[in-house]
Amino acid sequence: MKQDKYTEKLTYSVRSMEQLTAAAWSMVIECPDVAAKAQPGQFVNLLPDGNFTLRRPISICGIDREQGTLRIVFEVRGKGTAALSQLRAGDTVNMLAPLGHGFTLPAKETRAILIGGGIGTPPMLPLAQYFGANAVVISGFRNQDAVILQADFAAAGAKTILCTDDGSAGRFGLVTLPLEEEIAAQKPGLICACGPLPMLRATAAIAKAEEIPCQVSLEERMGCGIGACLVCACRTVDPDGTEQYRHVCKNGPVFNAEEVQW
Amino acid sequence: MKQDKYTEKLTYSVRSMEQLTAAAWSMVIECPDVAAKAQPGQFVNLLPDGNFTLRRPISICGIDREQGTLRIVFEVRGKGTAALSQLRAGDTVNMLAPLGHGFTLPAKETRAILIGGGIGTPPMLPLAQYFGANAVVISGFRNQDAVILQADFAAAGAKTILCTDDGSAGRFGLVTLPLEEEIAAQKPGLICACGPLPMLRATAAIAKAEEIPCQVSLEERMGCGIGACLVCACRTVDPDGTEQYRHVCKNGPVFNAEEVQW
Amino acid sequence: MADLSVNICGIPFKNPIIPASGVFGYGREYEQYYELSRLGGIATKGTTGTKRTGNLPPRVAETPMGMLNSVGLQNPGIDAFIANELPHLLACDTVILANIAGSTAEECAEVAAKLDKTDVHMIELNISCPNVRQGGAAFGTSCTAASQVVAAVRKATSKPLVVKLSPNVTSITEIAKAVAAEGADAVSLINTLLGMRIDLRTRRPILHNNMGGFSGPAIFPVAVRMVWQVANAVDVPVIGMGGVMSGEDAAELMMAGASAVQVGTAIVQDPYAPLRIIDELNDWLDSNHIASAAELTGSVKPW
Amino acid sequence: MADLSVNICGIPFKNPIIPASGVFGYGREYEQYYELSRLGGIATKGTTGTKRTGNLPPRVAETPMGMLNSVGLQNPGIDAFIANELPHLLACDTVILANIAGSTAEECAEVAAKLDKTDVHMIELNISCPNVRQGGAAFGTSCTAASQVVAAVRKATSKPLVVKLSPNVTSITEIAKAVAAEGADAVSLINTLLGMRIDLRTRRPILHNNMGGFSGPAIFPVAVRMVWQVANAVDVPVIGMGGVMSGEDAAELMMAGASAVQVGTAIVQDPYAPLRIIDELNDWLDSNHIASAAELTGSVKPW
Ligand SMILES: Cc1cc2nc3c(=O)[nH]c(=O)nc-3n(C[C@H](O)[C@H](O)[C@H](O)COP(=O)(O)OP(=O)(O)OC[C@H]3O[C@@H](n4cnc5c(N)ncnc54)[C@H](O)[C@@H]3O)c2cc1C
Ligand SMILES: Cc1cc2nc3c(=O)[nH]c(=O)nc-3n(C[C@H](O)[C@H](O)[C@H](O)COP(=O)(O)OP(=O)(O)OC[C@H]3O[C@@H](n4cnc5c(N)ncnc54)[C@H](O)[C@@H]3O)c2cc1C
Ligand SMILES: Cc1cc2nc3c(=O)[nH]c(=O)nc-3n(C[C@H](O)[C@H](O)[C@H](O)COP(=O)(O)O)c2cc1C
Ligand SMILES: Cc1cc2nc3c(=O)[nH]c(=O)nc-3n(C[C@H](O)[C@H](O)[C@H](O)COP(=O)(O)O)c2cc1C
Ligand code: FES
Ligand code: FES
Repeated sequence: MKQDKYTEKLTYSVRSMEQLTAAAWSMVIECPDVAAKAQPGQFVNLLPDGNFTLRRPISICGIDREQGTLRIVFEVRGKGTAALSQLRAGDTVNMLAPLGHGFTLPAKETRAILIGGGIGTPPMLPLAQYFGANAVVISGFRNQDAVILQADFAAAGAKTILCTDDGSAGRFGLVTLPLEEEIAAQKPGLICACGPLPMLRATAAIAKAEEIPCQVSLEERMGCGIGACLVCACRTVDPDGTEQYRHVCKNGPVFNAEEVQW
Repeated sequence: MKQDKYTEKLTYSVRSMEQLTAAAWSMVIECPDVAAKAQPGQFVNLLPDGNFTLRRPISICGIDREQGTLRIVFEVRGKGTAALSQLRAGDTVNMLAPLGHGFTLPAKETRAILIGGGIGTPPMLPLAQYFGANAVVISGFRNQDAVILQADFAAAGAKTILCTDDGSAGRFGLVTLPLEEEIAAQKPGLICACGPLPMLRATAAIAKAEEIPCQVSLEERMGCGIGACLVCACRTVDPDGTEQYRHVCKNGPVFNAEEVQW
Repeated sequence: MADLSVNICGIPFKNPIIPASGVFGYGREYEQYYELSRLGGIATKGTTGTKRTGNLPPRVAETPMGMLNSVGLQNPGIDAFIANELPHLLACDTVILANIAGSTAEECAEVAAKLDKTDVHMIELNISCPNVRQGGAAFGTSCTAASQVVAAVRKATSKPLVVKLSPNVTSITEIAKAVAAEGADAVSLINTLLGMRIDLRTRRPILHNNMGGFSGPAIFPVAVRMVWQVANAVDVPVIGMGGVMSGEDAAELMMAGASAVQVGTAIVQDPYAPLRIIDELNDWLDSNHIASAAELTGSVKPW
Repeated sequence: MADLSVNICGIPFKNPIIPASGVFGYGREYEQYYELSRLGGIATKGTTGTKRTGNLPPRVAETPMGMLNSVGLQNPGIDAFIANELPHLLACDTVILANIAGSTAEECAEVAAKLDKTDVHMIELNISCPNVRQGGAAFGTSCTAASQVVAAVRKATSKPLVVKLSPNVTSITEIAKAVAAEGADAVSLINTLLGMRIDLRTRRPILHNNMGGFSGPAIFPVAVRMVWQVANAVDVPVIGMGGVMSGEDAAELMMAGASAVQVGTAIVQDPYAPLRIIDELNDWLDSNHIASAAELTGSVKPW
């Protein structure tokens, strides 16, 4: 990595690196200045070493202000995340963070249902830690081999419900079934969700029908990550019904479900 | 480095790496198959790690058939040689070798004057080892800080004459003065030279005037390094006077001085 | 410390490094990182006569040492720009180049006329925008259309007019000559090449627009070539851009003929890129004992 | 093991990977590394009517993920090619595409006529060569000149005729349609972009020719875009190339519309590149349960 005074500002140390599944990695980054400001739902934008033009956005999965660290959990999808998965404790990483607009949190006492699908589960962890025993975390994965973070959710004191597409771990099927059961059991004050678009769409539809406030964390391919280049567009509707493009990196990644043009 | 069966064929281990001066490095590469065939004057073509499109040609400075190793000595000039200078013992390097047409050597008993300028000195070492006490090695450098390989030449049993442009080590001035003195003292059967073009031109002129066979190792920017892409052109003259382009990577890098259109 | 100042069309720049249109928004997002007054200038996001929402996402793809974008000129329209963005920009103590575009020559002229009444320093007319009258081919790809739009805009403003050229043409020198003949005070180049990438898994183009603008280090050799060709073909100053990532790249474009250099993709990657490039240019000049950046312009010695 | 065979203009290829013209010479240098029969085909170094010595060195420069070359069509002339190189190539059990060029339509036709009498499988006419009659602009940059040279060559041979297009044009589809109308049996693209680099220390262009042909991974998105545009504009098969470094890149160009893929710069970097790319393409097809490479051609689903 080039070492001039500007690049130094974005250069941080990897505190630890742990492989969670065949594809998923957990990285803890030493970044006191970032940890001090970071909020649940925000993301970091990492420039892998090698010939990459664009940074890779990854949600924040843990904020430790005392240790001055952030934790991220990511899955190897392509070349960029593959390069990031090569990093080890002591290596440096080029990171722009914290970025974006996170979750807007009501009182800790609110009953909150947190829904994560696949690699969308990591941003739910800081929320589970916030709501503690008032949180129900429903996570869905392809199969047993892809399951991550269940012990962390339990440690946060949340009720955890695990689903897999093939029933190889936890309940068989989609997260929307337990969601409806939990709503029926006791209507929550908030639903938060992150994961594949169909899952978010279904969750938003249920929340709307039940008139429960719902916040979703969206993904879009990004450039600058700070709201200037306008590539990360997402179609939204204003309360008055006018459609417009807002930007996942700045106006989001967390949006109120009603804002989103599904 | 990508690891498929084809890349493996070109992947070798660095046995050792030594810094000779502020800019110059000496690398020993484990490559029994290459060492078995390599000839003095040939070169290796190295693909540095990172986003490089072209390989970097470096002359062979040592051939150890018993150890199965080659030695190269190179100076950091730009990004490619800078990347190569980061390699350490145990690292791997992508190398196509041995390449090119080397020196055509008369009997070991021939009195040979070997002239190296700056980073043109390394290919003279295998020649000095071949001719031993019959060799006179005249090396020229910018200044004391750039001097390399003098102990190696001496260890080969050659008479060594060192010149620097500023007189900070050895004799003050160009290599052509000692060359003329040595010729005057005893006419050699061969002159070999590698270094900056003006030095080669002057050497070739002296050799021609004195009617001494002269072989020069030329440099040109390269692509494939094996004679197919035709980018490394060098103007030559056939004995019948017709000019044509030949190719440094295949017809050279060593040419008879009379072949070259100076 | 070399003298980094340059002068283009009578406008003094502190240094020749200018964030390119479209990657810097209206500068606001970058103020959290540094003071905009450190920049040579700022080329603002392309502005049209009325608000544009832009293209459907995905709007970005990565390529080897480059990127594609298909933002589609999303912008709030010229009135909102003048009302909400320009006052703040003009208070930033740097040269503001208002980048404009339109689907007709009249739209471009109307936008320019509105800017003419402001204190903006320069107008940069992007002629890569599809010309609706001529069946959607960009103004910048035919000499006739280019001349026509520049003539219309020239009438609408007495501000220094920079015309930004498209590289997707057989002969960029012909276009450059045509716009200079119509009164362009300077030209800037290159805008993005046209590229495409496909997602192998879904077999869909990565960009929803199928094709998009290709920028970044990959295109640098095309930028050097076109800046050199254009600087030798016209008498007006050239602002160079395309793949500049370092101070040395900036020096290379200046040697090729550029009086100043815009930086796009480098900023998408790293918000500090322009400051780093200014420092690197200064260091390079110092270590080569060159007193002034302006000396570099056009100093290449062709064979 | 997927079925890699493809068929272009009635000629069967074992696999769709073909070393591109200019990087493979006449194949001899590569025989020390592997048997040429493993290749889908070989496009030979561009051959002209008479011997050409080529341009002064330096003839090569590196760029970010790319390279420039200015070899200048150094070749021994068509007679020497037919006498000394072709017999050996034809004994290699792979499809031989004889790449030809010339400064006039007559020269190209004459070269084609000589090849017509040989057993070469296909002729690839490079129309990026400067046309001396039209003031040095390449044949490939105007529809008229392109039509004229293709018409002349078409008359001279009944061999399958592939016309290789230049990317340095405003509309490559217009040129493709023009050459298809004159009887080209296929088109191949892209030839090199035009680029330039400058040595900052000497302030000289790195290439003695000042400008040169720009190839390599950097240009891949332009190749994908142009292959897609041309495949949608003409009915003849398209042979794609430009920056292909991996089996996935080859698959992407095929999805964009290519029936086969040529590989240039990758071979300059690594003699084994074509074999690696064949293997990677096969592996990619297998792991995506695609039975045949030919299925990929044009399978992109645009938005
Ligand atoms: C706000 C946000 C938060 C995210 N949080 C996480 C997380 O916590 N854990 C995790 O594993 N992944 C997360 N992702 C997805 C992650 O960014 C992509 O998987 C990653 O960029 C893929 O890069 P690659 O180089 O491996 O893939 P490649 O396909 O090689 O990437 C090529 C390009 O495509 C972009 N790209 C590809 N897929 C995506 C995608 N799904 N979203 C955005 N850009 C993409 C890359 O950024 C890059 O520009 C998040 C994405 C966003 C937008
Ligand atoms: C046959 C031959 C033998 C050589 N032997 C040695 C040696 O033993 N020790 C040594 O230190 N150097 C040697 N060189 C020079 C060495 O190849 C260059 O210094 C090196 O390629 C520079 O690469 P770079 O990335 O550091 O420089 P950059 O300038 O960043 O390189 C950019 C491009 O220019 C080319 N290039 C730059 N300078 C040269 C040059 N002088 N010759 C050829 N290509 C160049 C590079 O290969 C690359 O393509 C030899 C060159 C040749 C042709
Ligand atoms: C995301 C993005 C948006 C752009 N928007 C505009 C624009 O609105 N107007 C314009 O003239 N150029 C626009 N450009 C082109 C750049 O200003 C610049 O000409 C081009 O990117 C080449 O420079 P670079 O390689 O340094 O990025 C845009 C480029 C990018 C990457
Ligand atoms: C060194 C070199 C020489 C070339 N010579 C020729 C040639 O003689 N005829 C031709 O049609 N194309 C020639 N080309 C162009 C290539 O065939 C190919 O079109 C181009 O390089 C793009 O592919 P690539 O990016 O895979 O290299 C040459 C390319 C290179 C790099
Ligand atoms: S990524 Fe640049 S605006 Fe969102
Ligand atoms: S480098 Fe390719 S022919 Fe010499």
